[in-house]
Amino acid sequence: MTNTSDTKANEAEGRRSFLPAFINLRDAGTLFGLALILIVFAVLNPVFMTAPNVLNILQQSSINACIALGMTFVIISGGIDLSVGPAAAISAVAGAALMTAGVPLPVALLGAMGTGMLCGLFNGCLIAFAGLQPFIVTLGGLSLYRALALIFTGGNPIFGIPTEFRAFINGDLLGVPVPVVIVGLIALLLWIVLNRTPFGEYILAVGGNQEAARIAGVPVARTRITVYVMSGGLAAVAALILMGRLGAADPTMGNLWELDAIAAAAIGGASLMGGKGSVVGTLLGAVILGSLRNGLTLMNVQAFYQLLATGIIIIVAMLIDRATRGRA
Amino acid sequence: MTNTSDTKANEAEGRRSFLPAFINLRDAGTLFGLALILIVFAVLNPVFMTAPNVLNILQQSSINACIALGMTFVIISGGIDLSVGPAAAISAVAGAALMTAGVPLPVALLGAMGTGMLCGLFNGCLIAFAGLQPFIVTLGGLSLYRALALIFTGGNPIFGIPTEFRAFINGDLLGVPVPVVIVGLIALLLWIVLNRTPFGEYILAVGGNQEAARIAGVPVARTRITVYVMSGGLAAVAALILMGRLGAADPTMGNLWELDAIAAAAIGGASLMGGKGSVVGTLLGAVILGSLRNGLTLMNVQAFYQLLATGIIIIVAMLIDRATRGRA
Amino acid sequence: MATDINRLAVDGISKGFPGVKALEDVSFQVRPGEVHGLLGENGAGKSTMLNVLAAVLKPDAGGIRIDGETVRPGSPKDARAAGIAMIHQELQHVPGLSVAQNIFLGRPLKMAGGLLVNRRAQETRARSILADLDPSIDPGRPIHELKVAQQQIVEIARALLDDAKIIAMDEPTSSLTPSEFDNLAALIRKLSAQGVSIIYVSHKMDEVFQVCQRATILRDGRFVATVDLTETSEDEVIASMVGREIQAEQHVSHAEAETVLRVEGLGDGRMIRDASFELHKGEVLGLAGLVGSGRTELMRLIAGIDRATEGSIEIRGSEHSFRSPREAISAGIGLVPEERKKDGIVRDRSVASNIALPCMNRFSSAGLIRRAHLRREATELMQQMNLRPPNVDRAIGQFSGGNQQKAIIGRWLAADVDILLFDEPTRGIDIGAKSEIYDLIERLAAQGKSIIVVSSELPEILRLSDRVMVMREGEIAGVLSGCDVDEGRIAALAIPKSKSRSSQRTAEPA
Amino acid sequence: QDLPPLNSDTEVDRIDWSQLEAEFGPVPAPTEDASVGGVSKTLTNEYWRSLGIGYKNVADEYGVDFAYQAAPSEGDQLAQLSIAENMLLQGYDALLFSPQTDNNLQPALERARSQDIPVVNVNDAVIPSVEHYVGNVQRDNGVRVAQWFIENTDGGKVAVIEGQPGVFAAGQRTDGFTTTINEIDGLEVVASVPANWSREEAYNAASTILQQHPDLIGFYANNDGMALGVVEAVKAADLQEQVAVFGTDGISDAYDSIRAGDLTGTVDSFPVLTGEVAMEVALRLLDGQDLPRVVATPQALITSENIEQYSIEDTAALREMLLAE
Ligand SMILES: Nc1ncnc2c1ncn2[C@@H]1O[C@H](COP(=O)(O)OP(=O)(O)OP(=O)(O)O)[C@@H](O)[C@H]1O
Ligand SMILES: Nc1ncnc2c1ncn2[C@@H]1O[C@H](COP(=O)(O)OP(=O)(O)OP(=O)(O)O)[C@@H](O)[C@H]1O
Ligand SMILES: O[C@@H]1[C@H](O)[C@H](O)CO[C@H]1O
Ligand SMILES: [Mg+2]
Ligand SMILES: [Mg+2]
Repeated sequence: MTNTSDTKANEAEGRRSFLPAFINLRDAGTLFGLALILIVFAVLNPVFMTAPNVLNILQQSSINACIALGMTFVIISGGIDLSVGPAAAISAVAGAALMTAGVPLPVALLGAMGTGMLCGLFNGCLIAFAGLQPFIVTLGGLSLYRALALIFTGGNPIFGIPTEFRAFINGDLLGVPVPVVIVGLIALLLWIVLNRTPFGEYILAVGGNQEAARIAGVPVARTRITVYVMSGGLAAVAALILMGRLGAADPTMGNLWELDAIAAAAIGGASLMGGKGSVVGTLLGAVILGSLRNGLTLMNVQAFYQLLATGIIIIVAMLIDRATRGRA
Repeated sequence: MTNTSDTKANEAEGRRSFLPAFINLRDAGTLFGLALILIVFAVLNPVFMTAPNVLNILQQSSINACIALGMTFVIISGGIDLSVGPAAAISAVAGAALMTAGVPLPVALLGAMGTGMLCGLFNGCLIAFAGLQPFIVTLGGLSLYRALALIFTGGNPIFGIPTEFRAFINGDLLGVPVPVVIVGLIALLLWIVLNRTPFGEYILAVGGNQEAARIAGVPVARTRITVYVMSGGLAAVAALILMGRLGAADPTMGNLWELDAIAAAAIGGASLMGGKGSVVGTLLGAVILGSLRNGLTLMNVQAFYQLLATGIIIIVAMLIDRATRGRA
Repeated sequence: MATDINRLAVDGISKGFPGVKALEDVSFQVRPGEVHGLLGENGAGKSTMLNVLAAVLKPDAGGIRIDGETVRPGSPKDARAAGIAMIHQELQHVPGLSVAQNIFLGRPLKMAGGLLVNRRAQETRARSILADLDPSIDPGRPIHELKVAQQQIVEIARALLDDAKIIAMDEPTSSLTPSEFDNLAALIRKLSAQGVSIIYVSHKMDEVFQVCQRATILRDGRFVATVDLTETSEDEVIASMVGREIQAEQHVSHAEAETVLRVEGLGDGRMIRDASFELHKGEVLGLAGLVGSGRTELMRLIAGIDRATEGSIEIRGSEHSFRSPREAISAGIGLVPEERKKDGIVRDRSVASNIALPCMNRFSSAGLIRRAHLRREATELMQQMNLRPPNVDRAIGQFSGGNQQKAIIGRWLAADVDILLFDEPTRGIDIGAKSEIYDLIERLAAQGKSIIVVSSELPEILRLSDRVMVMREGEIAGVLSGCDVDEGRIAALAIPKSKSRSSQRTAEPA
Repeated sequence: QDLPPLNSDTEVDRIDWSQLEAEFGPVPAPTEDASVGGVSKTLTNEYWRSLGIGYKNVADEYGVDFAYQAAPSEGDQLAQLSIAENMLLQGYDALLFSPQTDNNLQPALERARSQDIPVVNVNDAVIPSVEHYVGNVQRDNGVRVAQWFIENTDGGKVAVIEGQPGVFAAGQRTDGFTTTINEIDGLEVVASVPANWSREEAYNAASTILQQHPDLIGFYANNDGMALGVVEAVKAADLQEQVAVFGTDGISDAYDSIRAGDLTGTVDSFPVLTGEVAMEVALRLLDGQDLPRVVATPQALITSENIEQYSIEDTAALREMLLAE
């Protein structure tokens, strides 16, 4: 909204001319921000840029990236999903309950996914059919799903996640941790969905101009609902990954995930006004936040100063990004 | 944006026909939601509707109301302020430090207010001048101000708030607790600002259509900055009230305040798309949340079920509200 | 019932909005292959009618038949499936998407078993549809980069996509130039020859008479008559639209010698280069040029909306360099923007609030807005301008486009600025209101205001202007005054001399 | 009335829980309609639920009307204050507070005082002006783990996973551990980072610390939930043989983990027993007994060596064993 039209034009020019198809100028700005952070930490700490630590960062960022990808779709459609953390928790709890009840693993995984998607469906229906504001619906969901997870477990984590599942999640593929591979594949799929499928266009259209989309015959309600279902499903995926890594499904899982996810999406260029956002950008945003946390821990920055650095770097990353996009 | 034009028309008609000037149809919906909650609890629990408990509810709602009023202005202008809690904390800490340093009370109060407003100014400038997204700027502020408060105090609360200040805040005026009176007066003032001053029109215009407002000569940057300064200032007021009540300034003060405040504003009819919101509605929203918490505690509902009820009631309140505004 | 030769029959449609009866029991018929005008003043209910046909709105009563069959489309998509396509008055596109994506929005061409969008096919198809209308539009370009006129053409292209039986066009030419209209007219004839019926809404009578065979006239939501245009005169049609006579006034000059605005070497580093001219007290300066010649950009520079990179603006002898519209306003300059919805109105606020925005101080004392005073003054102002419905407390977004425009003009009258810049002031405005606005402009000039009118309608320029300035490719190609002002000379200045952009100023005509 | 600000760890006017009966006799029977309310930090952590079970055990035993409430989440300070105030309105005879911060329940405390309702601050954050405190020595949690490292290792690098910044218990535990470790040559705290009581954050922080210090020999986590996250990180890095992991609280999952040979140890502060003691203190106060300001509750470092000894479901038996020590 605040963009001058020339910025937009520049962006579009850039998009067509000198950058590969899957990355646009906006993403290049984010990439630049990431590069800067990486360089700073690499200079300050020798361990930071070693291969194992880079994999470590990717692995640590993978959960936030997974959630943030769902968030990106919701944000592009003009909504927001504050309930991702509790949706993850309740999915984890459902999945773990099934697993420990001896249900075959694939069924348990589907059960977890289904639970997350059901949360999303509930959000989506209230938003699309009852016409409630996404922020407030998912704020309600934030309490609701958390409460259900806590009530179901009595507040206790569920242990006893099958070892084969844990081994799978903690394994790697050609040296790349499985969670990173999973989220990478999801991101690829979502990139195609957003940029190459009718549904992707519908999302952009609904977020960009809902009325125009409706008039053009875009199934607005279905589109809006679907993004929340996706977000819920991705929350479940994140929950399963985390469950595999921690060996427990904790009903308190996912506290404040929504903020991290929104931050990753926003750093990656999603506009909370809707109609704008990028899969690549969001991934970069998640990695920026992950690197930040990792770097500060490596340097053993004291708790209060870690908080300080986080705040400063979020703002500085946005400023750099703004500057590289060439606005005075 | 999601509104059909019919609804808007209804609203506008209603506003002028059968309701007093300071309450519009949207607010009547919120009022109805509140009434329903009050009736349910009054039936279920004899203590609920007693005078002391009603004052208790108002007192408990006053801090959230104070924050939510600032949030309402920010939201109407098309923004959001996630940093209110830490802004309150740092204001409290500054105020308390001045008070315990023996500075005259009014100066200390001004110092606290100034600190909060400075936080708002920082947010506002980054948003209005650097063109960053409000969500991400204030998310940065959330970490930043909290860190500063923690660093300044070393993480310890500051005790030794002057007794005359504490006595004032804990006193009452004709039986009404002073915090309620203060927030009531502020609300009155803000109602006038929103509905009767040029600045109020500017906020509504900027939130409604920023570019059109700019072309019509509205000082857009100044308006946008001012709402954040107001929000910071009101966070400081809330901090001072709480400080008076607690007798200490805690650097961890204000945790999660932003969510409660946004919930109150949204229940009260503010649209996170900007351009819409109401002072009366927000007050009612804060009281709805306060009554809810109070009623559930009185009925000795266990924490997990309280969470459940909170989630359900937020959504139900919005549904009722939607229904009373006459949409299918 | 006699044999139904009608393609479309509209039977007793009524549609009310709170406080307004937008349509009351309207019936008319359209024949196969007919181009049928739908005429009426602003707020007469034309758009509402078309929106009902396209199922964007649900009627309160009445129904429609296509080829004798009753149809009840539940959504725009249903309506399109039933054979009704619509071009909307307000441009309805999605900013981030390309031209082709917008054209195919809601019904993409697919590939890979329906999973993926076939962008290439969409762009090819879009290009072939656009070829008839404006081949310069690149279907791959993001739509928000296009000029309004081009966006409108995209809107038209969208309606042509499916083989509709009926195409409802709501002011399709409101931002098109005459030559673009010619393209459209040719296309309409082609479609009508193929048996497609077209419902054509426009305030431009010459166009209506050129393309339509018959026309239905609405007034205040009621059916007035369906007339055969070959047997009716323009004046008769207008009279039944308006319900009164409209006499064409002649231009009277009120220009004085005093120079109010002097623009010297103004440029923005992109589009506008070295613009220099003067505007006198009480003068109406017409600004003509082709679409994209930079007229809007120049006005935006003067109004402080965009920043100038070079040159100076002098008002009554003192130099200004505006950093915001606000500064320009306090120097006495007001702009009525071209894109009303985007740059003009705050849609959820009342007409009164929209009027008061630039001059809040005038309507407040001791820091408080004097609502009663504001309402009174706004009502008075809007009565003069014949706002319909005459309720300044209604949200401006609920008014018809023409009435919104009146409110925006009213804004600058209330602000009492000395210099008024009108960018396409009568776009989408009915004949009655148009003459009201012309009168108004003349009255303002008589009061000593200085006025620039940007318009793509030459008759409008000729009707209003003391002098005419013509822009070409971002430069001022020349200024015509007195008896030099005629269509031929303006056109000669406006049309670029060669394909390659000449950077040197073309010589003034003799 | 004007009490000096309380530091529960150092207050001299204290008594060990084991001495209560000897000094003040058996718990006096409360009146028929006595009622006590408990306001806890959160119920999302087993620790606080266990505390409530302890309250309830004693309340049931003496026929006391009892309600236990908690804020919806740890850190929702105002919600906790509202709950405390609302409980006051309901007319409970005594209140057991586990405040989220040192001061967020201050107004409720003051109102209770004005109504002569005894308030016992149970564990964790300490209201400076509170008259009665029941709980363990927070700092001691960290000290005990530090001592284990001093006694059982030949020195090396250790790291701390902290709770939420600014929370009393987190600060005290960290300080106790770090100070004790740093007094010893050869042992060094090389990293101390916050993980906000979150298992996931603890996992991530621990993995990162292990990148930086592959030769680390131990972690101390400020609570058990985080410690269990650290354990997984250590396992994932395949450093179980080398790295010892300790938690705090003694929740059942920690016990299970110790038995499974994953977690090295935890400092159990016997939450159920603590709750029982706190409720007994409340009943004594209702009876008008003049108790010392601080009643210290037990804590013990649990490792695989002594775990069976402490794995006692029945608190009566646990009491007996602890008293016997
Ligand atoms: N969504 C709406 N809500 C309320 N009133 C409306 C709405 N849309 C149209 N109206 C009212 O219905 C009447 C008819 O409007 P409509 O837009 O159909 O007029 P129009 O003939 O198309 O005018 P114009 O020539 O200015 O486009 C007007 O009085 C208008 O104010
Ligand atoms: N065919 C075109 N394709 C792309 N951009 C164009 C085209 N024509 C014009 N433009 C751009 O439009 C801008 C100039 O338009 P401007 O609005 O000033 O013209 P105008 O004379 O006011 O036209 P209008 O009558 O449509 O308002 C320039 O930035 C120019 O680059
Ligand atoms: O002190 C408590 C407990 O020890 C718990 O483990 C986490 O929350 C802290 O506040
Ligand atoms: Mg119309
Ligand atoms: Mg123009």
